[in-house]
Amino acid sequence: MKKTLILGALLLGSTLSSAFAGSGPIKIVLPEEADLLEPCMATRSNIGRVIMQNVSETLTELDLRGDKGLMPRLAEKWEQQSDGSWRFNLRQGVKFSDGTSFDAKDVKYSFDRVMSDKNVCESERYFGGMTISAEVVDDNTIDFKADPVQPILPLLLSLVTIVPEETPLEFIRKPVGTGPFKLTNWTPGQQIVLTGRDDYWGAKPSVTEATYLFRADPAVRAAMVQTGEADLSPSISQLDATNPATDFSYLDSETVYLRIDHNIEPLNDVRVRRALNMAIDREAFLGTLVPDGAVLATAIVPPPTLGWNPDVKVFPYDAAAAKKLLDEAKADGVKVDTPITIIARTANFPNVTEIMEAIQAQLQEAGFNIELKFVEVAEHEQYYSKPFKEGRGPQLVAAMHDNSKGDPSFSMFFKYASEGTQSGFSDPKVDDLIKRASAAVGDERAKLWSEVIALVHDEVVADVLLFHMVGFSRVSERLDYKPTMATNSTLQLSEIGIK
Amino acid sequence: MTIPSTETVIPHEPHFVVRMGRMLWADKFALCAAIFLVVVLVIAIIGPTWLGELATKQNLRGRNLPPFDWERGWVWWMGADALGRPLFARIIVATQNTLMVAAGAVVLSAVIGTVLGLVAGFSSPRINQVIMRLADVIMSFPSLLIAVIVLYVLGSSILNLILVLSITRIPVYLRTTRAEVLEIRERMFVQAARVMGASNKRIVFRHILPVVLPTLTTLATLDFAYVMLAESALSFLGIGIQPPEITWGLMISQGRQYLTNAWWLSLWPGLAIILTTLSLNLLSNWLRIALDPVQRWRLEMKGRKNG
Amino acid sequence: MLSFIRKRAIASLISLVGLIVMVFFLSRLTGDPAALFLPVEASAEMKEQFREIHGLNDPLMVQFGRYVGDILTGDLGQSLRKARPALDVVLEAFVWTLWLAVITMTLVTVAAIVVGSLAAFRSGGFFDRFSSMVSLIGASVPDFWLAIVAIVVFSIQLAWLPTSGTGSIHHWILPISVLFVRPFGIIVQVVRGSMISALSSAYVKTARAKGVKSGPIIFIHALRNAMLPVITVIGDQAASLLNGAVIIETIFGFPGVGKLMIDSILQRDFNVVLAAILVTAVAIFLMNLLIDLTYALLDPRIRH
Amino acid sequence: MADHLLEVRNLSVEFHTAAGVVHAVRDISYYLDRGETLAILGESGSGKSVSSSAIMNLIDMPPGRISSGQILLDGIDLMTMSPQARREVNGRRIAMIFQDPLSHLNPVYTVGWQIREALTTHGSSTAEAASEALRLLRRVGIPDPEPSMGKYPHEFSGGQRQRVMIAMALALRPDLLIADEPTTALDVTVQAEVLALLKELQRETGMAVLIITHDLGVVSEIADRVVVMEKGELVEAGTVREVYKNPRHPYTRKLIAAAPGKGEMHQPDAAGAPVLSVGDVRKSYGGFEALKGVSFDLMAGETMAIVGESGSGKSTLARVLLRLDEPDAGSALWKGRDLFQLSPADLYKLRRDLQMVFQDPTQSLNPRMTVFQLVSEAWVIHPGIVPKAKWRERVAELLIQVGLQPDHMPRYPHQFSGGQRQRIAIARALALEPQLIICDEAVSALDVSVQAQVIALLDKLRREMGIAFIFIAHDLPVVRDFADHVMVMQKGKVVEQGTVREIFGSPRQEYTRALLAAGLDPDPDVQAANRAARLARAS
Repeated sequence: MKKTLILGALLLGSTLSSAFAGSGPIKIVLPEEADLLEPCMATRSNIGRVIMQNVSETLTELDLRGDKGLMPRLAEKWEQQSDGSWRFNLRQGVKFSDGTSFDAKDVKYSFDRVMSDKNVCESERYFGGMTISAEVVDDNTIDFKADPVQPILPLLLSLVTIVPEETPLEFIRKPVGTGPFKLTNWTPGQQIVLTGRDDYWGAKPSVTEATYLFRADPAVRAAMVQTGEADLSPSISQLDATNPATDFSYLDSETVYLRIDHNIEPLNDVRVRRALNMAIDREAFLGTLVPDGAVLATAIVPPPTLGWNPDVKVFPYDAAAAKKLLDEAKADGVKVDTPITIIARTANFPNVTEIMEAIQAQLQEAGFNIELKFVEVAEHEQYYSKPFKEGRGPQLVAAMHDNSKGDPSFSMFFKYASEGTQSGFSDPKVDDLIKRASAAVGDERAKLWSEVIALVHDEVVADVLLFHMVGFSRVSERLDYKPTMATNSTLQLSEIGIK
Repeated sequence: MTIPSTETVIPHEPHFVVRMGRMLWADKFALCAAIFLVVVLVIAIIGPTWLGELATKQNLRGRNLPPFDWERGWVWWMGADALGRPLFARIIVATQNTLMVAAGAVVLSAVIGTVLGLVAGFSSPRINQVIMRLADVIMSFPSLLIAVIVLYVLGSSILNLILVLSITRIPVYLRTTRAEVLEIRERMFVQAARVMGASNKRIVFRHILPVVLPTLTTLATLDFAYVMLAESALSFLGIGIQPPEITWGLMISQGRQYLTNAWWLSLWPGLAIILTTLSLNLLSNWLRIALDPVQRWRLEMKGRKNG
Repeated sequence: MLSFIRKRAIASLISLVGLIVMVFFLSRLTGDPAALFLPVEASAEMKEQFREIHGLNDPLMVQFGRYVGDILTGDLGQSLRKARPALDVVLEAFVWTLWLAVITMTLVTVAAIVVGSLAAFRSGGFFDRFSSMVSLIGASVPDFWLAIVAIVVFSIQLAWLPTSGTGSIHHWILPISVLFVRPFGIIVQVVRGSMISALSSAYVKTARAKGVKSGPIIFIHALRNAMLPVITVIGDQAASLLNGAVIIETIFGFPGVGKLMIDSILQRDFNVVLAAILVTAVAIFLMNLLIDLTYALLDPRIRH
Repeated sequence: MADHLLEVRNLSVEFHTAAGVVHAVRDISYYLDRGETLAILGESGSGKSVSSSAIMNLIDMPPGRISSGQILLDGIDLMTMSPQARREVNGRRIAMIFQDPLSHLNPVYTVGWQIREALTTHGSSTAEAASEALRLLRRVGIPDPEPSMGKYPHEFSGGQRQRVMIAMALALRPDLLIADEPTTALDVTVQAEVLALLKELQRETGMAVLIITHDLGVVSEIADRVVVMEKGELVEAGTVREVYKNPRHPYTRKLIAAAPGKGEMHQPDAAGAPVLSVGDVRKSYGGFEALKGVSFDLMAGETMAIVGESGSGKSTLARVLLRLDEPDAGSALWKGRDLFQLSPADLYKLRRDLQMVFQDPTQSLNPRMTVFQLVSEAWVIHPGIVPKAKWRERVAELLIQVGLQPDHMPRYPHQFSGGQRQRIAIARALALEPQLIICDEAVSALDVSVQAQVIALLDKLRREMGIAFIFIAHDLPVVRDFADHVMVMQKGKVVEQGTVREIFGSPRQEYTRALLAAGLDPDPDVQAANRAARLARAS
């Protein structure tokens, strides 16, 4: 029975798709294979793109396609209680793919599993600096209590995937979830196959089966969609994105910047940091080394994020002014001639070597003494995160930060607070503002985040923000799909239509 | 069939350099190769000071300029790279690093490998065993892991890259040398030297090494190509030489992504590697004959006939 | 024969132990796997937890002792990232590599023998010069360049072959063709040299005096004698293929041990690295043994 | 016209070599009838093998070229035939055996296979070929022919290998057998057996035999007629007896005169104190005992000849005496000091006194060193013998002393002939002014006339410089004119020891007598008598 269904679907997909439009199997080619299919690791993109919302669902879901904000998924509605805790009313009649039904106990178990010290779930990191407990009220109701009070708890819960209570604490390789698809085949190194579920609670997606393939080379990925070996490649190279009929660019949530280490002379001088910012001709990169659609960054978070500040302006490119600032600093005894090292990660983002070489050249033009050093990922991490090495010279760490969660709190603390692991400075005013913003709600929250963004950019001149990057997807013409910012980390099969 | 050997007195032999020159003239392929390599060598020495500035001058508006634009200066004849830098100039500047890495790695591994091979072939079975097991370990040690370890612990630099590449090639020389030594040490002329009371050192360096050397030279020239490609592959995997340093291998791997829309980025450096290794091969074939007194006549005869 | 195998096995075992000790300790100099498993924003506690779970907080000697103990019971440990036994991960990948190596080397051997022999038979002739030029160039072309050009030409422009991946027999054609080039270039040269000396040997003269035809003289009389040095080089080339054709596997999405190795090295998945080295080392040992047996099979003088 | 089986007419062949074009043979003609044996006699470089290679179409072109002439087989010119037709002739009508059967048999196939191939190549069925091959092996006298079919060449002795070659050549009962130096590498006793076998088979099949040799003894033993070649030209032809008794060409006369074993034998001086006293030397390799207790004394300025066939241990003895191999037991007192007990440092000093000349100068001279470097190396190793400033002068002296020219100094060994190379090796040995020179088969690889010259040189050195010699040879006649004492060895043991007159005049041991009897005399009459005597003794 099942076999004939798949066979039928295959037929539909391959030969009769135009006649009987609507449903069928598809093939998706990704750059990197998932090493696990662990639901609590679904916030990592190589895992998330396969299982997030396809196999494993969350209570809430952030709409990155439209502007609906936070939408219900497994939770039907939620509200903040007077004591600051949050109550979630769960959807009823939902079944896991193993046949068990979904209830509040599963939610509690899923949350506790994330926080367990028997494993290292990635989503645990969003709950740092707070204690949260889940209490089952009844089968369909659950309360989350947080200390300190978490205004964005529903948003945070869009990052926690729900697994059945029977799931072991250790990492698993065969996820069971409530989503519209279930894992039917995983041949490591070759493919992962998700098959549509008949007993899914929601609308049935047009995609009946999705096969994931993995190719490291972007040119090969693009070629595969072109030759029909795959239907969708969510990340191809800008260079290969030459066919307007199939290739889409989308603002992804990645922000490229140079993290400045304020602790070391001459970078401890704000004039020097400002000069760095003014010496880079960001415009010149657009349409050359950086795709045309990229946006010059004024914050570490991309524009759709809460509190993004339109009043903060990009530093103007003015090499002469930069030089002047440097001279001023020099006159005050700042050792501006000290060689400054840019540390970048190989293959961190497209054209990283060329971009960094160009930045080096531009900074040198303005009178800086810049060295460039490329390192592999493990070494890069040592430069990027604390504790920093003793006895280091002045350094700029080129990095890319991803925040598609809609709220700056996922970035600001780490990058700018004194305690933040990637923060290159310590400023009590910034610390205080971040703390207040994290606790605030509504417009107040947006306003405070805007203040942080302005303060960090204009006064502290914390870092050299460069670009909000653009991603490219190649989508076969038989699909009806428009990639969005979310495509970077999730790829909901239910959003894909078949023509 | 024995070919009668001549007993007529050959006139006094000309000076070594003159002889080599004549023999080179006799083999036109080797001559071209030698000329090409001399040019490459000169370029390697003067390249960075001569064109260093031009090769790093960026022009984002003139990126991926196609080649064969004869209107512009000769440095632009090969086109421009992704940052608008002239490819011809970059290839010339990259010559120094490329040759330094390749020659450094080949020479280092050849010297260490040969010395160890001589020792292994000529000393007690126990030392021989130790050296051979060591060679086995290095052989099965993934070269990528060596690269990651060395570059991580010692930092990424040209010198360390030479180190990485040479470590992985040591066993090749070691094994070849040892095998040859084991065979040559039984030859009559080695026995004859021993009867005269020659020391082990003398036997190794005066009698065995010269016989092994042609084999090693051939191996080394082949390795030259191998090392250049390995360096390129490391760059491809992101653990080799990194910008702003340039080598031909790095240029190929950087140009790789433009293969479909700007093929010249990776073609020219690739051609440079192929021509260099081809020349080295031709020259080493010639050298093997020219340095062998028994074979030399082939070239000298040809020279006479041609001249 | 048996004592020979035993002697070889002991020597290899010594090398293997040395290898494991070196890899174990040296690889741990290269940084913290926790930092690579978790995103940069992860807290120090989470990293600590990761290390604790995988026993990376113990002193190195303790970790090593535990590893050795596990090996003796046949356990090569869990992958730090994949939540499954490292050996399973490696064996799965190794099968692909093995097939790739076996098929490629078979084709290379046959082709190199035919081309090299014919070049030697008329050495100095046009075919000889042409084939050595081609093989030399083949040996100097970067393989990743060749791979991408092959995809552009055969998959995209001509649409004859799939770009990458596994599945049908067509998927194997491009990777094997690209892998073919370099060993072919090297082995042709060796076959040619070895055949030239075999063809000028005394027994070939005897065969000609007996009235034997050219075909059997080349492929029956000379070839078998010329094979010994060729087999050695074939072994070397096969060994490097067994170590994994990293670049080819990466570009063609071939799930072999080379790609696994580089990924595990970059991600510091120590157990997988060690298991991969162990498996390939054993495979290479077996292959060398096979080569020695082939020697004996080809040349009766070596048999004792 | 077609009365001869084979007729070579005005054949000229040239080769392109280092020295330019060499006329390997120039305008030579000879013929051969059925049932007849013709010998081509010549030294190395005479071109004696070239015509047979031309007959068999074995000349590589280039570098070779047949510039003129005809080769008629039953009146048909082979050279006008297609390659295919010539291939058909090879093996079926004309077969060939070679000097060194080990390298001429394919090492990786069984002898049975190789004999069968000769048959199947020319159309026999596999089964026929198998039974015929077995019959042939049996006929040529290989012991246990059936298991031998499955053995490889390296598992046979030298004589047996030549028998296998003969079996293979005769497989198709050819009309003509060409034997190129068929017995040169063999021991004398084996040589006699192989030649006897060839004669027998010729009688059985009525084939013609063309034998190519440098050895007058072989000619007198087997041939009916002989042609003599020198430097590519045919200088004399006639029946064996005619040519031997009445040589017309000076070269033929020189050859005959050079044959060893006709001069005055030495009479050693009365015994003095031995300079070297060897006692009970033993040496074994693995399980094989190469020396089973050898003792002898050597007087100063005397020549001790050690004679034995392959496997007798004579070369091992030389190596052990020079400590190239360490002995298992025994002593060798050199002027009262035991060579076997010396420390490396003392041994180094003593090396000066004891030098060696090896069998094959091609291999014992480093091909990458010039004559000057080769000779003067001794003084690099032992500084103080000759001051560096005088090296050139002294090398020149030594070269003159051994009969070479001073302007040979910058040349490399391969530019010399075999005899000249051996002179270089002797000059090298003399450079250290030794008191004893061990010659290990130092003349056996040389042509007869050169052999005589080298022996004369050694004899001169002995007389003029008082150097003692240990002269190792497999051949008795060679040592007859040169040795004072002779020691005969067999299987690691000394069989007989005595003055040269004693050994040659009145050999006491059966083995010594057999060795002497197996030696071939250049005089056909003497040889005929010897053969008769041998046959009589055998029956």
